[in-house]
Amino acid sequence: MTVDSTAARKPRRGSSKRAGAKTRAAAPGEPELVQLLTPEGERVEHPDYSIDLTADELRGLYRDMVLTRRFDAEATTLQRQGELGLWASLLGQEAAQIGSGRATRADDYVFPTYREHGVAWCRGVDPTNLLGMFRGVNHGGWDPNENNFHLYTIVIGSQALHATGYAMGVAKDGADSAVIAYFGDGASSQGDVAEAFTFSAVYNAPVVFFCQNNQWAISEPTERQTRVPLYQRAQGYGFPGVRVDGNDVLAVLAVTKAALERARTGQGPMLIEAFTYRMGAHTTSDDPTKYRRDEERERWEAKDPILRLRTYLDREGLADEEFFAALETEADALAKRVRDAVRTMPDPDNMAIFENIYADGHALVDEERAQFAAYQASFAEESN
Amino acid sequence: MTVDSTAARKPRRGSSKRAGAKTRAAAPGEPELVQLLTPEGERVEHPDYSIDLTADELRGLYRDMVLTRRFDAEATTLQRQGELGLWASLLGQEAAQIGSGRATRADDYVFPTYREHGVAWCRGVDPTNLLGMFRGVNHGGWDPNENNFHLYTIVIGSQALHATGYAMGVAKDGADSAVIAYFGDGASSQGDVAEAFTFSAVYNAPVVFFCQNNQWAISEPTERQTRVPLYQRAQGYGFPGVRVDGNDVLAVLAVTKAALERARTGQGPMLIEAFTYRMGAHTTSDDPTKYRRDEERERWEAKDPILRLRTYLDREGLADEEFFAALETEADALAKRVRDAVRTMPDPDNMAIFENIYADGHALVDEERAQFAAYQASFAEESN
Amino acid sequence: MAAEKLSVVKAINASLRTALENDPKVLVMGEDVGKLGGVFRVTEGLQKDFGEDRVIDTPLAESGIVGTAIGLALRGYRPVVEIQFDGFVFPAYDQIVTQLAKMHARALGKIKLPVVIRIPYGGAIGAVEHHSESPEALFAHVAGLKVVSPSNASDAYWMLQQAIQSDDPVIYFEPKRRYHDKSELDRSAIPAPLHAARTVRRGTDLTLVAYGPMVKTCLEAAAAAEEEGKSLEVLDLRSMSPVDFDAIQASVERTGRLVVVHEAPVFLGTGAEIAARITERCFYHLEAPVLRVGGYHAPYPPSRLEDEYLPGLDRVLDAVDRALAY
Amino acid sequence: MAAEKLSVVKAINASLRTALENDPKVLVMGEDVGKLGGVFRVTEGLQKDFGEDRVIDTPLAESGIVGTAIGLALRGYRPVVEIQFDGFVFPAYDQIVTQLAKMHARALGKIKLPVVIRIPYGGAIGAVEHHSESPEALFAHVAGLKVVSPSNASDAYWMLQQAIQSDDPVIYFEPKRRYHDKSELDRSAIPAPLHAARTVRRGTDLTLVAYGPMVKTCLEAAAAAEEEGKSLEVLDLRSMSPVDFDAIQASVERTGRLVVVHEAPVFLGTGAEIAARITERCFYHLEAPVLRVGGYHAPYPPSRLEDEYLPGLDRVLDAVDRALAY
Ligand SMILES: Cc1ncc(C[n+]2csc(CCOP(=O)(O)OP(=O)(O)O)c2C)c(N)n1
Ligand SMILES: Cc1ncc(C[n+]2csc(CCOP(=O)(O)OP(=O)(O)O)c2C)c(N)n1
Ligand SMILES: [Mg+2]
Ligand SMILES: [Mg+2]
Repeated sequence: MTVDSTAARKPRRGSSKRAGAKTRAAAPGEPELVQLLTPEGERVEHPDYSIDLTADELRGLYRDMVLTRRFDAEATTLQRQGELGLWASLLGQEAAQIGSGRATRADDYVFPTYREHGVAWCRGVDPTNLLGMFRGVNHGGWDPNENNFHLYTIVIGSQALHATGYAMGVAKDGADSAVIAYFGDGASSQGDVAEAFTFSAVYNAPVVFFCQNNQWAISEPTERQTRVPLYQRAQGYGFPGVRVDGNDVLAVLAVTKAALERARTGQGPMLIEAFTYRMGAHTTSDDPTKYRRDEERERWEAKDPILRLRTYLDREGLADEEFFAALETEADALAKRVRDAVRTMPDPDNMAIFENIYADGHALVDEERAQFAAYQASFAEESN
Repeated sequence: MTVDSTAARKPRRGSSKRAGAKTRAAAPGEPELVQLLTPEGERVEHPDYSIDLTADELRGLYRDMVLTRRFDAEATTLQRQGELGLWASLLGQEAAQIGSGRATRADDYVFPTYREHGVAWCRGVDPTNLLGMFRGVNHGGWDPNENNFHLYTIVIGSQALHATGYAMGVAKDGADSAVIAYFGDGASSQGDVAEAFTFSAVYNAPVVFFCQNNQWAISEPTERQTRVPLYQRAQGYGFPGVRVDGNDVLAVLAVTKAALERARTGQGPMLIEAFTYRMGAHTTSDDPTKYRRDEERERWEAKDPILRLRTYLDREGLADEEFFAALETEADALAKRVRDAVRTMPDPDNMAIFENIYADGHALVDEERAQFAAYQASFAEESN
Repeated sequence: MAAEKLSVVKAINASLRTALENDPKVLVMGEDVGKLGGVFRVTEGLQKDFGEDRVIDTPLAESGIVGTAIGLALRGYRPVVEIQFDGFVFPAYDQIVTQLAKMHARALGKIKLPVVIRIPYGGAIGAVEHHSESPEALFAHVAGLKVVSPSNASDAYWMLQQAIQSDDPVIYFEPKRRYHDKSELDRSAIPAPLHAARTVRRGTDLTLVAYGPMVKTCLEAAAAAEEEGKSLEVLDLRSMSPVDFDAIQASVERTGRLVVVHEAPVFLGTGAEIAARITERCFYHLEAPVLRVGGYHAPYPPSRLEDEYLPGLDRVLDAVDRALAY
Repeated sequence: MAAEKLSVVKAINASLRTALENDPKVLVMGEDVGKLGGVFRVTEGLQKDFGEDRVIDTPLAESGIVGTAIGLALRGYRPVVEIQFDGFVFPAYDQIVTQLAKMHARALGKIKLPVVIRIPYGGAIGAVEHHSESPEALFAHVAGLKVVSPSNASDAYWMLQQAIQSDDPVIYFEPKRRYHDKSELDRSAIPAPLHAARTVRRGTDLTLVAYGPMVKTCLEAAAAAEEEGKSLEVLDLRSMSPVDFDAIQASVERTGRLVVVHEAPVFLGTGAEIAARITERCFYHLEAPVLRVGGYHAPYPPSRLEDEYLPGLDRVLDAVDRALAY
């Protein structure tokens, strides 16, 4: 397929090329991949997407990624220890999530899948809040409107439509916020995602579709979902798509910022395919040795999102040992806080079964609640 | 959006340009439209699609279109007279249907919507068979395997997946047949159609998606479904799409033949957007004056598919008065036959409610059938 | 304002108009609801008066319609969605049962989903396949949804007002074969609670429970039975989730017999739940088993058979006779 | 071949293997059914032995899976579809109820739809949302579908054989919490008819009817009740559409009391239909109303509450006591 360089159609903003930075062109036949930091930690420029960050900002992104990875690892451990029923690790996707999450503004709204722990972090959701559903004490349960971060959605693809509807509402309100919908490469096959593309295009809704192509949908490689690069899906619906190096936090940040800005300024939806890799299992229930080879993982480890920013920071002298040491301490503290919080997380009250089913009440729920209470009480009596 | 000339990627077969025939280029900014016969009845050439038909074949296409339109008009009349509950007229879409229908081979399989009366005609389905569901005596009821013409599907878009699955089966069988799925511009928004695109691309299924863009989905113009030309939808799924003049029977025939051939030879799916116009109401229940203006219809009447072939036949002297007179007689006879058949079409037996629900039987159906029979019999007794 | 006489279609239209006027957050969305005013003209004139921004023609994709309505509700809107016909709601079924019904609970009550889904339902209009179904049980079984159906113009108006004002998702089934039946609407009345059943005819020998299109049928049956000296009480259920079991119980405790009537298939239809629960509640009052009259375990038949398939006067009276024979 | 002892998972795997071996038209398709062998390993090893052409990893789209399975069936194949979890069947609901269920009737019997849809269902496995639901009533209400659920390895094997051989669409619900329970499978046995209930324990005082995961719970309840001197009969229903009412009736005519148990919500669950119909059939035999034990009218709760939500031994015995108290 011819590669349609949709990026070229976006408004170009003043690019601030760094002296000496290279511009990488896509290898012939390969789809273009927006990259600002090579796997080797080398800073390159892209004609359409540029970014100029202070050392502070760069260290901030690094910190976000490190803490997110640490939190994620702790959650995996907690699952192994039986404190969580399940965990869906984001290992390897930190750049895709932190880069895009940090591109959002407080008034933007985020619709995640079940794996966006890094985005949640950027939105200010307390990590321990994410663990309730994986522990089995609730189905999410944080207040989505507190951080404009919607609940995790497990049924694949549904949230793309919620995001689109929300964005239609934003446009109706005349607000200049934007909405971002996360989904995976597997999700791209769901009819709901296609319908979200249609609705968002027809209503020119301010929504960014952020597809983390981590190469796998459980055991199925992306070729089971598409035979052309996923970012190309967008153009047939009438809006641009772009593939970004999902392990390059700078590129993800730049591209997502541009897409959100585009949405904000009435230019409608855009699809970002963040090309990345799920370095761990699909979830703690999964066994990737059944379907993929270690070499693949090793190849991707060389592109590790955290390492490459570390190399760049080191090379450019943008952070010192003190910074890294402090960060290590902070990560330990975070891990401990999460561990303690989970271990002391109370089980829900039994009566919670009957709560929050309806906002305005329901006679049958009332009846069943009363029966249940009486039934429970009968045991209390017996044991008296 | 840049127009991706997908047609250029299709295998070119030996083109047999007629001396003096012009080649039309799309006006700048307008999507390319494959055309072999202008609205003025002028024969033009297209670099990718050519066709060479004998006078006999051309007259055959003309006959198909005239008889289909006549049958369709008769059905509309029968609805007005109360003989049918509803009719969905194909008026204006004869070229799209006859051109594509005549492109199919006997061993190909067709999955229609509810409006493909012209395709049914080409497949050899007796027109009167189509009327059962509109009269309310059955829900279709012809044997799909008799003419490889599936039942009409009313719920929008579903059949695109059936066609894809069928095509996957064809490929598994190693047969060189192809499958064609019809749907409308409105249907393009349904998730099922998108999923059909995904499945067909991933499995490289021999299926042609034939979208009749008749500009309207009941009262909604195509802009309510997409903001770019529909044929472009295909490329994001990894297969070519092409827009053809849906009122040009020659172009439709040429393009559909090429697409079916492509499918047959293992090159996978293709999307054809036949750009046409629903000249009548959506169905006999509809009132288009509520939502569209007469001028639009008049503009399209100038592109009438039958008229333009007639002009061409006349100009080139490919048919004589005798032919047209005989065709008129044949059309009258067809109309009469349909009229008589409908009027004498028996109501189904009441017990048919309980038939064909299951192939292997079902205890509850047996019970209800028996109760119903006894209940019916109780009236017979009473009236004795 | 004095009572006026109008059709169910006009009452729903008036109710939508009132809602659009009273609350700028109310939206109407669906296929062909704009210029056309919907295939049944329920939304006639609304887009003209409230604009394309509030009365929204959507792409042809039901999952998309409900999914975006959810998103709009999350943003603070109150979408009233039209599904064109009963048989076309299923592409949206996942969004309805998995998202719309459960999101309030998922958020521990922190978000609300005030979405109304209007569905014209039921048969007897001579239509082709998919245009005559009664799928209400498939929604009533699902916690998180409320399911109602008016049987006359006044309820059509008021119940829709209440549904739109409710912070819960409500599936609002419109009895399409009664769309053009006229009855009194008093816009100044204080409406009955949305989920309360209403006694529409008093009787002593047997209770008939129906909702939507079958209420009229049951009233006709009761009138016919009266001529034979049988006194039937008729309850208009109005709500299939929750069901007003107290009202049914109170009636059955007096009459001792119950027949439930709906167009939907009997097997696992609303009548099954009513029979099971009322039998439990009224075990010593029932002089006959609860009988049910409804559709058969068969796809809705071609229209030339629908009179046989649908419960009519005779089938209702047959069940009444059988119940009275115990 | 002698009887062997194996788990439900292994029995289903063996049954698929047998079907793939015996009939080249049989296909297995779904998400992750290939190399991974499905998330529960039900299809383990099948792709390796039968190839990617017969054991097909599909795109992540349930409507697409069922829709293409229908197309494959039209072409003469017999697809066995896996839906990964109960809560993920709804995107395919439209294709199942509108197309799969009705196409045979639509064609006046001229085409057949031998499609099996396997769905692991039910709770008690400590899973996150959407992984523990029991939606069987939503399929049993729909004419054109058959709905079954095995409770042990032998039925798992044989009922799947029969489902695949059936020319009708069958929804085959797999009791996921019993996946690893082992029992005897005699491959040379002559299986009971697919839709016949089976008496799994004889008793005289009350009949317990259950299916799938609840059969074991009911057997445990019956054993516990025996110690208190109560003799409970337990019926494994096996099929929710059609229901073997004759078998239930025969039992209730002897015991006079009936309790129906399922994980699915009680309101409009399978138990409602059984209660309604058996009350009608056994009005003079029933000494107590038919009682039902099941899920509440609530979304399936977070797993730390599932023990309270699900019917367990105590709740079954509580209902038994209440029924016996009449
Ligand atoms: C509708 C639906 N079908 C199936 C599943 C089971 N499932 C959970 S995650 C997953 C794979 C998702 O892959 P992808 O979209 O690429 O996201 P990733 O897990 O890689 O982040 C599947 C099949 C589901 N959650 N929802
Ligand atoms: C799922 C579904 N939703 C709604 C309808 C009602 N409906 C019937 S035809 C139609 C418009 C179809 O438009 P298009 O796909 O362009 O086909 P056309 O009628 O123009 O041939 C609609 C909305 C339906 N049949 N199925
Ligand atoms: Mg993935
Ligand atoms: Mg159209």
